[in-house]
Amino acid sequence: MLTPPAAAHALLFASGGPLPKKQLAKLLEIKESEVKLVLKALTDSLKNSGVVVVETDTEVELRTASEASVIVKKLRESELARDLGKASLETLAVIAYGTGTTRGEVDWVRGVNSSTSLRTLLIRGLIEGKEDPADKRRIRYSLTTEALAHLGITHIRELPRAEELSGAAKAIIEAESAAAAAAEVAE
Amino acid sequence: MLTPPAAAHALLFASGGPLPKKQLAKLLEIKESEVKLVLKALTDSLKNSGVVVVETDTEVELRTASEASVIVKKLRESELARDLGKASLETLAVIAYGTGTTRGEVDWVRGVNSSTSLRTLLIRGLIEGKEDPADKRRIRYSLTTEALAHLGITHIRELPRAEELSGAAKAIIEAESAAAAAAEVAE
Amino acid sequence: MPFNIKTDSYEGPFEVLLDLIEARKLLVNDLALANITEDYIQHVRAQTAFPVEETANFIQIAATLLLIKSKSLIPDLAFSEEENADVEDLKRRLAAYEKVREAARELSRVYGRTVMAAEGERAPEVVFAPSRDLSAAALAEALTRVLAAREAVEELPEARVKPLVTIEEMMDQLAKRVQSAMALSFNEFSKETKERIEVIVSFLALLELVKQGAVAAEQHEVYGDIRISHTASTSVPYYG
Repeated sequence: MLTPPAAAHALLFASGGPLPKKQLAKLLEIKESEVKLVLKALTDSLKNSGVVVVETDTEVELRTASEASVIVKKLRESELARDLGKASLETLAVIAYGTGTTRGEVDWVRGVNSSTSLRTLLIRGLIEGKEDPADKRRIRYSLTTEALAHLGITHIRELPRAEELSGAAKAIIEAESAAAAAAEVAE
Repeated sequence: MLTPPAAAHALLFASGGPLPKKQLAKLLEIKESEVKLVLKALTDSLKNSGVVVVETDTEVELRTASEASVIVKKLRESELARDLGKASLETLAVIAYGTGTTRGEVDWVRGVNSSTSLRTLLIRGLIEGKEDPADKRRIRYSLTTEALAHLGITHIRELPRAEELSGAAKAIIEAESAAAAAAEVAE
Repeated sequence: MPFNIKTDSYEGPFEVLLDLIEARKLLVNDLALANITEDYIQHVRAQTAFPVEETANFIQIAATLLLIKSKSLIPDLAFSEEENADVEDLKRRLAAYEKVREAARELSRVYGRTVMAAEGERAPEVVFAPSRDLSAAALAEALTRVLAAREAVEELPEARVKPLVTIEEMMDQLAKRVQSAMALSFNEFSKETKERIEVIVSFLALLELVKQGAVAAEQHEVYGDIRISHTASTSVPYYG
C-alpha cells in the first residue's frame, strides 16, 4: 500500500504535467486542506533527488531540479529558454510579486498599456488568467508552474527578495485602494 | 551539486521514455560499468516512493510503481470522462475550423498557451497531429474521423457557419504571422 | 543643467521619471518631482515616435508634474481635490513602480538561467473519449467566443485614447498669445480649451514662462485671474 505522498508522486508522474490540487485531493480521497501536508511530505522526500515539486496556489507539477538544468540541457537542447523582453519581464514581476493581478492594476503601476506584454506571457504559458470570483468580468492573472520553472524556483515565496519586495508593493496597493474607496465615498 | 543518482533521476525524468544506458553514462560522464551502481542507488532512494526504475540490459526508464496502478487508472479515467471544458473546446474549435492548424496558430487565435488542451484532445482521440510535409519540425493538427463522426458530420465544411468562422480564424492567423515576421525583422 | 538620459528604449513615463530622479540621487518626493519636471518635458518633447496612446500617458504625467512644479513656484496655490488626488496617485504609482522595476531586475537575473525541465513527453495512449459537452454547435459557439474576446481586446486601447494637445503646442500657443496681447488673463486664455488637462498644461506652461522671465504674472486674489503682462525682455524665450 502506498503512503499518500507516494501516491501523489505516482499521480503527478503519470499526469506528466500540472495537476490541479483539487483533482489531486479527489483522486487521493483526502480533503483539499490535507493536500498541503501531503505535498510538503513529498517535497521533503524528494529533497536532493534531482526532481522537485513546483506549486502554484491551484496547481502542482513535478520538474527537474534547477541544479540539474545544465545536465538536462545536454539531453534536451530545446530546453533553452527564449529571452523575455523588458516590458514582459516587468509585467511578470508585477504579477509575481503581487503588485497587481488585473490588467488595470498592471497598467496602473507600469504607467503604460500592458496588453501586449500580457498576451506574450499568456501565449508562452507563463501566466494564466482566471475570472475573479467576486466579479466575473474581471480577469486576475497569476504565475504558472511553467513560469516558476523558468525562474528556477518551486514556489513564489522563493522569489528573489520576496518578502521585502512584495511587502512593499502590498503596502502601496493598500494605500491606493484606501484612496480609491475614499474617493468613491466623497462622490 | 547533484549526486550522480540524482542527476540520473533528472535525466530519466526529462527523457520521458527509455534511455540507453550508454547514453546515460555519457551524459553523466561516468564509465558504463559505473552506471549499474548509480542506478542501484537511485532504485534504493526511490523505494516506496510511487515511482520505480525499470531496467533492461541496455535501457532504463522511470515508471509508476505497480502499487500505484489502481490510482493511476483512476486518473486516466477521470481524464477521459470529464467534460472537455472551455479551454479544450476552444482549442478543438480553432482546429476544427482551420485546416491543418499548428500549435502556435492555436495559441495566436486564443491568445493563451494551448499545450495542455492539445494534450487532452490528443489523449482523447479527438485530434491527431501530422508532420507538415514542408517543414518536418512542425506538426499540423486536424480532427480525427472518430471526432467528425461524433459531431455527426463527414467534412468540416458541414460545421455551423463554416465559411464565416474559418475565414475569421484564418484572417487572425495571417495577421499574426505577418506581425510576428515584422517583429523578427525589427529585432 | 539638464540630465541626459538614454532615450532609446523607454517603455513608459515612470521609467523616465525614475531615471531622472536617480540620476540626481534624489528620493521620490514633491521636491524631486518639481526638480525634474523640465527634463521630463524635454524628454517627452524630444520623442517623436511614441504611439498615440503612450504619448497620452506621457503628457498626462507631465501635467501632474507641472502641477507639483507650480506649487513649488507659488506656495499659495491651492490644489483642488481632484488635483490633490492626481498628485498623490502619481506618487503612489511611482513608489510602486520603483519596487516593480527592482523586482523585474531581480527576475531578469534568474529568468531562464536554470530552467526546471518538464517531464519528457510520452506518446499518449489514445482512447477515443468524446464528452457530453462536445457538439458541432458547441464548437461554433466556442470559436465565436474566442473571436469576440479578441475583438474586445483590440478595441479597448483605441477607446481610451483621447486626442490631447502636445506640450509644445500649448507652449507655442501661450507664447504667441503673450506676445500679441500685453495683458491677458489666465481665465481668458484657458477658456478656449475645455479639456481639464489642457488647462493644466497651459497654466503650467505659463508658469514656466514666468520662471524664465518672459512674462510677469500677478495673482491678485487666491482664486482670481492671473494677470499676465510682458516684462522688459523683448522677445519671449522659446521653451526647451
